[in-house]
Amino acid sequence: MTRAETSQTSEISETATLLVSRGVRKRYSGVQALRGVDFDVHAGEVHALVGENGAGKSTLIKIVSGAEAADAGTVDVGGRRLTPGDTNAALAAGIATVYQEPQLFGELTVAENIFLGRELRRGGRLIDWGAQRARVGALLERLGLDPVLADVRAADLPVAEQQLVSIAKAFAHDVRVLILDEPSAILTDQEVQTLFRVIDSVKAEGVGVIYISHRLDELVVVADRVTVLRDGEVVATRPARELTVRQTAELMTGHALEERRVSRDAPASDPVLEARGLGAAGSFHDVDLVLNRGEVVGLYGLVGSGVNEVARALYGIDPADTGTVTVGGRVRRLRGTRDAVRAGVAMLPANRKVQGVFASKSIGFNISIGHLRLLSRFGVAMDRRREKVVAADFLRRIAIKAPGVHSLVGTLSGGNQQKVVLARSLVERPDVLVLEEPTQGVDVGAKDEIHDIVLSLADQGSAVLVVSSDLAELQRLADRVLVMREGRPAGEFPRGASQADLLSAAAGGDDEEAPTSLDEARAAITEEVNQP
Amino acid sequence: SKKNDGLGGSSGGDGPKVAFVPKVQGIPYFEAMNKGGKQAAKDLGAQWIYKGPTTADPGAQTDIVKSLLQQRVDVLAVAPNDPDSMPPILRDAKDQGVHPMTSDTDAPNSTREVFVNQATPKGISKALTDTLMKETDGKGKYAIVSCGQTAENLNSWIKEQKKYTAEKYPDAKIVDIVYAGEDEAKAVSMAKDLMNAHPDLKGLVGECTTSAPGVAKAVREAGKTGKIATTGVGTPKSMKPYLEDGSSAGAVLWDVQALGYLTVWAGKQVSEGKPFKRTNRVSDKLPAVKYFPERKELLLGEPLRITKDNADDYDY
Amino acid sequence: MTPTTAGPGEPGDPATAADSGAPGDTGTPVDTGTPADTGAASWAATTGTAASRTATAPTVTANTPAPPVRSRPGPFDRLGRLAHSKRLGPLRLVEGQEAVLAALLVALWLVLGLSTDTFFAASNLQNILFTVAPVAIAGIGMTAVIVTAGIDVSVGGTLAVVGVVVARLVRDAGVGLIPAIAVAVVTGAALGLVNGLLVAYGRLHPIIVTFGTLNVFRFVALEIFDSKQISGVPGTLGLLGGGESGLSLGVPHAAVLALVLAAGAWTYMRYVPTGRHLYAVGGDAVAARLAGVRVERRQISVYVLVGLLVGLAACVRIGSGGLVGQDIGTGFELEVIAAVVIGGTSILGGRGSVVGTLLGALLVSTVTSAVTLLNWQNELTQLFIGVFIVAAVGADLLRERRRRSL
Amino acid sequence: MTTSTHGTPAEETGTGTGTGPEQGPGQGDLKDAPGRTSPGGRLRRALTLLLTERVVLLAALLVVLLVWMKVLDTGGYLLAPYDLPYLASALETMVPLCILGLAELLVMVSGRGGIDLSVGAMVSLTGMAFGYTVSEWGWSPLLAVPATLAAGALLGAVNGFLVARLGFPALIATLATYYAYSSISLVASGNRPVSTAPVRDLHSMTSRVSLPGLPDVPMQVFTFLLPCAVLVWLLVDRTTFGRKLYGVGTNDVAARFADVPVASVRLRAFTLSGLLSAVVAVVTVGQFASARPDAGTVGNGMALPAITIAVLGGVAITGGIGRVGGVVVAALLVAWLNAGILLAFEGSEGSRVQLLALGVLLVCSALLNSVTARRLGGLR
Ligand SMILES: Nc1ncnc2c1ncn2[C@@H]1O[C@H](COP(=O)(O)OP(=O)(O)OP(=O)(O)O)[C@@H](O)[C@H]1O
Ligand SMILES: Nc1ncnc2c1ncn2[C@@H]1O[C@H](COP(=O)(O)OP(=O)(O)OP(=O)(O)O)[C@@H](O)[C@H]1O
Ligand SMILES: [Mg+2]
Ligand SMILES: [Mg+2]
Repeated sequence: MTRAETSQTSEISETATLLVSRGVRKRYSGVQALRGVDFDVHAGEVHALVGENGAGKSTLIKIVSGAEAADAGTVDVGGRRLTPGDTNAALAAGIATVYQEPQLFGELTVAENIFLGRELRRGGRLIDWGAQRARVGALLERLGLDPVLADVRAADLPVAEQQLVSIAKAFAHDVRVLILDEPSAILTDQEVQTLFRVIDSVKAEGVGVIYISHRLDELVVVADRVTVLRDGEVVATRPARELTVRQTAELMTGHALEERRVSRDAPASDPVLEARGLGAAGSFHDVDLVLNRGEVVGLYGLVGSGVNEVARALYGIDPADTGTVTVGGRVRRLRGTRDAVRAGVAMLPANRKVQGVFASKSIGFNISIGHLRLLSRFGVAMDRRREKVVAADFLRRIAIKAPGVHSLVGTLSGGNQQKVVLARSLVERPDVLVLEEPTQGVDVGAKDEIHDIVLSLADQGSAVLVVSSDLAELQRLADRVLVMREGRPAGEFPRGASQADLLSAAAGGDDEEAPTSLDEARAAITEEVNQP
Repeated sequence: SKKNDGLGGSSGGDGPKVAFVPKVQGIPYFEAMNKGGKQAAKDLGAQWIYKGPTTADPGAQTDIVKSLLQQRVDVLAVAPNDPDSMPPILRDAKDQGVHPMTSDTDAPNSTREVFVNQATPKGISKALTDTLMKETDGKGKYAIVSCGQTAENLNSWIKEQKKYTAEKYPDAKIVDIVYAGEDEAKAVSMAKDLMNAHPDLKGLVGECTTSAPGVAKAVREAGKTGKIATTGVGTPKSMKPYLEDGSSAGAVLWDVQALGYLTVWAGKQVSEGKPFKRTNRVSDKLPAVKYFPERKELLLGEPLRITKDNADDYDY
Repeated sequence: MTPTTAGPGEPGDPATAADSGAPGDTGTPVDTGTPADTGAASWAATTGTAASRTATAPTVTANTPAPPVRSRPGPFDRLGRLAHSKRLGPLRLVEGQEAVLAALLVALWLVLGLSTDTFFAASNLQNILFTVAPVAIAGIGMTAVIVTAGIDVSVGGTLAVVGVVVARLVRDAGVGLIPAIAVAVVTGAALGLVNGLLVAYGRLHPIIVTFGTLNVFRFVALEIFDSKQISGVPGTLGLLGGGESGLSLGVPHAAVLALVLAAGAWTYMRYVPTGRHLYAVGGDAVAARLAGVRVERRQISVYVLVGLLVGLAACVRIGSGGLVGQDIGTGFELEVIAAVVIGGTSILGGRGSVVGTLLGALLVSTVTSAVTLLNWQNELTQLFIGVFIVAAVGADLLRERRRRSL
Repeated sequence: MTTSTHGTPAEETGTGTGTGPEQGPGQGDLKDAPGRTSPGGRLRRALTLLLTERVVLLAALLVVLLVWMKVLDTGGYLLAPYDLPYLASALETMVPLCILGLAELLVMVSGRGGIDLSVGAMVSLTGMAFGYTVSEWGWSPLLAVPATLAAGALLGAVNGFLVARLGFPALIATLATYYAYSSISLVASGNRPVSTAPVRDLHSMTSRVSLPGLPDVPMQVFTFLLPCAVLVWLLVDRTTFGRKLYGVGTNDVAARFADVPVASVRLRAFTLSGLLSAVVAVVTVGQFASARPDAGTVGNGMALPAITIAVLGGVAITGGIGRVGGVVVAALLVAWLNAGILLAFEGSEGSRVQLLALGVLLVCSALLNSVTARRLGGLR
């Protein structure tokens, strides 16, 4: 249905076209991931690729970068056809890819990581450490990183910095086509801004950029053209200026967006969880926090503000050193997850892949693993019948798209994986639910569904704490937003507070920051989405 | 070719099937027994089966014994790696009408009908000690490089050596016993350790066929030939180079082929229900073989002292 | 504040990036001229002003430091400190586990030197060095294998095959030193190639492959032995053996060979690109492939390397001739793997160095020799080896844990 | 519409709301095999299962082995009949191998490079403990067996403590205890096996039992192997501990977030491995009527064969994957193959060919699974 549009746009300027892919098809066992995709990138443009989870975005770029071989179709760069499934051919053609997960090698230094596979050599054979370090220093600075990091083991870096380093890696070589697959998922706004500046600068050099993101607001700022994928097919390729966020979302999901405005009455003061003077050496201190029955509380802060640590402390993963936590009227010592679970606290961790899923196991396994006492007889023998009933029930209730409870979680799309992990934290209907980045890397459709689940849980009387770097998400979900800065509480805002308020509280109130382009884009989008 | 159509994979003509299970295949010692056994089977009219494991492991030996019982052999002779673990399976053999025997190493508490012994522990330890003491004038410190830590026969020889040395050579002393496994390289290195640990060491004994050449090699490599005397239980061919250059004063063994020969002969006797006499004439080459009814033991004779003069007489 | 950061700004602070968009900064403004600028009822319209879009970073070629920013300490300061505390000098020889092992060895040697008169005797040191050589030589290759997240438990089988082939050649065919070593190396490498191909193209877990080939190689060796042991092997390879001809200036050639090979491997794994790639393959083979590392080639090369080195180790083992028995190499795989893991190479891949392996091998043979020197009951040797493994690795774990909690 | 040639669109949207019949774990890759209900499809499915599932492949190989051996037998190519009594007696060898394979299963499934090199040394040491309690202290076996099992659990717990609590890599920890335990066993016994009358009487534990219509089967199959196999199967497949074990082995960070006590699960896996080693010690002492200080370490030792059996049975060294059925079938296959080879070759050739056969079996079965899994699809 949309072929016509696609071919129209692709004929705009063949001369400036860097990369052309035609009729790309790819089938994984049982899943047709791509069904004949035509896609191209011009020099000096940012071509955004959007679509729901599992639409085939990553598959397409894997084929372009040679990480996978297509079943059919071609990829040409600068008029030359690429050998399918050959990463080296793609690299040689100037395609640099930043994959969805940081692909760093912990034991190698940052500099080595950046030059891995294409080392600078001295005397033809040995690695030229000095030259590498010099080049890396400049690259790191450009991405807002300290050049000293060049000699640090990658394993010693936090994830966000690892992501930046893997972006730096893409810039290290002569790049003609730069592919960024959800680079921003784990970056803060500031880091995203830096990234955008760098993207702008390479664009100016004539590099073509493929940009994948679920944060549609970013596209407003960065994209020149947008291609929407749905179920492995291109449904539209249009200049970014011709598309509104709302239209994009509707193209992605294939149906009109419903009215989504949350209006909740602020719940009555009925504390379920009360934390007083909570502190942990090196990460946060003097944190007071009250969660009321039926309330959704947002917790917002920049990198290093300690919000994630507070969340983890409430779940007993990294226990607090000082302070008291009262849950359900009793003072609790949360020394481990066991204590937290006993007290009725559940948690959805931020990093789905590492902290959330058991990829090679079934959906049923993934849900029941957190509730073995409940789903067993005397805590010893598994009650397999009930286990199945519970899993099947969740499959239906929160609309996990999978053939059955025996499907392996690793074969599901990101959004559905996230729903499985969320299901695990909901099974015993916790009194307190702590959510860390609940919709990171999740498409708009699934995101709405997850938001609905969270709100309905609150309506049923649970207290929810949402730690999120997505301000729009906090605005929609939270009855109150607590902001932290440098390990300390830095303000509390009721529902309806503007993003600028939250951001300035988080970034430091002393000198007012000008709102960034991203902030402005967001504010505008929120307006737009809320007024159909 | 078809295998169960008569001969059953054995060599020799008709007559009783005599099977022998060595501790391990592929070492010259047991291969020499195999040779003697084959010869005997031909001479005496028996079928000879020789089947051994690839490692000196009681479990693997048991599996082989089971497959031989399945083959319905008439006589089953075993050189057990672990004497204590053989009785159960030998009892099974007896229950199935097979005549169990032991050869080379005994399983004392078993139902075996006869033990074909090569030499007594006393005889072996006496020969070893005397060979060494002749070189050291009956005095000085010496050490033993043994092999498997739990090898029953080696341990009994060592016990006798200690006793005999204390009685006969009061000025001599065993200062250390180390275990190198069946590994010649390790025996060499441990022997060197012993020489370093005891600068006044006068002699070394290699208790088995891998450590006997091992200790000699260590002495040769350390340049101590003539200063430290060695001996051990070794096969002629492997000892020959060391006997020739004097790094070994002589080895102690017995005629292994004759032992194989005797095993077949004894097997034929028991399968035909013939009793042993006090002294038996087996063949022209073998000396008169003594039988001890109280121990149900056939004794090949005195141990053989191998020197550079007679080493060439044997091809193993 | 990070002392090394030049310029007025604090490039490490992410806030820099946010602020640099403000008008009047010193960055080089570039008009991106993107279509978005002209949009009306479009994203550009909702984005606000064009000014915010054009506020961009320096151009690609300009290495100018980022513009000035406010001086609030940002999270990257902490990172800066982290950087200084954890910088890896590319030239540092020992680190982590290796340092612990070296300290433990020196302590052990001092104690042994003081409590016995003979530990530092030339003959004792020679013996230790010679005994450790085959394990060290094979261990060098094994380190490379384990760094790629592989393992080779077939080295005992390889040693047996090479041992019997070479022993028969020098005894029965009277082959000379150089051809014998060449045959050993080629045979070992060929067997390694079998492992390498199965691992790289069969995509089997190395432990499955090498458990399988261990058995097959042993079978092959036994068939070549042909129910005999090889006795009377001449000292053709004596140059590498434990006798007089294997010594120069009192140092065993085998140990020198091990040291030279280790130095070569160390240089390769540290300074040569393909050597560094071994760490990447072990860290994450898929990611390495995406980065352009030829994963299959690297995998094959390490198994060939270990086979080749086991071939050399076999030459050392049978060096001064004599007897080559059928159980040659039994348990060799465990000795070699022990040396490598005691030396701090991670069995999960991606971390390790041959220096640690040499020290690990040295520790085991020092302990073995010490028990005899001290005239302790010989059966205790293995107990002490076990205890020292726990001590060496435990000390490193403790150190690592303290480092993390700092 | 698409121009797809790959079946109907409904099939292609694999992650759609399928309502097909429930499938067992590990069969997820079959969910979209076309023509699920047609007879041809069923055949294809069976074939896929055979080629991608190790347990099924091994079971098929077992059948092939038995048929082939029977053919050789009737054709007169064997030295002796390959019959039921012989197969039954071969179970004696299979029992310790299988139980230790199960021990390795538990440890390997627990992940992070889990492996237990010390099982053989634990067999030696607990076997000596068993021998001493029975012979020197005169304990009744009713008391001595539980005491031995407790000793085994303790030795295993030492491994578990080093690995799970102190963070030693399993390979290093169990290598160290392998050395230590085998040394202690030799030193404590003065290198002497214990084979006194009370120990010899223990052989009755492993005598044969007659079954109507069947050959005599070694008693330890019923008294030790079956209980162990069933208990381990129940443990890993039907209990909460099993769930935790597979969870920890699959992703220990996620397990921690799911409130699974990771360290304690690993500790228990190693403890159970020690316990099973002690069971093998009891069986071995009974079978050989003597307690040997090197029972589990002599020759190649018991650890490498046990790991080989586990690996052949489809246990993944990377953790989280492995089934009891696979280990049991692998042990049966190896035991009966070895027994058959001894009848097929004259002289000592048979024991050499056993090595070749095991090696080829290991590599080829894994290769077949790996290649077909890539062809036919699967998670990896
Ligand atoms: N290795 C694989 N094996 C089997 N199926 C796969 C594999 N990789 C991707 N798929 C399937 O192919 C489809 C497209 O996946 P892809 O990763 O391209 O989606 P995506 O658009 O990048 O989603 P997300 O936004 O979640 O990253 C999905 O249904 C996914 O489950
Ligand atoms: N041990 C450390 N040494 C130095 N710097 C550290 C250390 N630990 C953390 N940091 C820095 O502080 C930051 C803390 O990040 P953390 O995730 O703990 O905070 P956060 O507010 O929860 O951030 P986010 O919400 O983005 O995840 C890291 O990104 C890193 O830059
Ligand atoms: Mg993706
Ligand atoms: Mg945060």
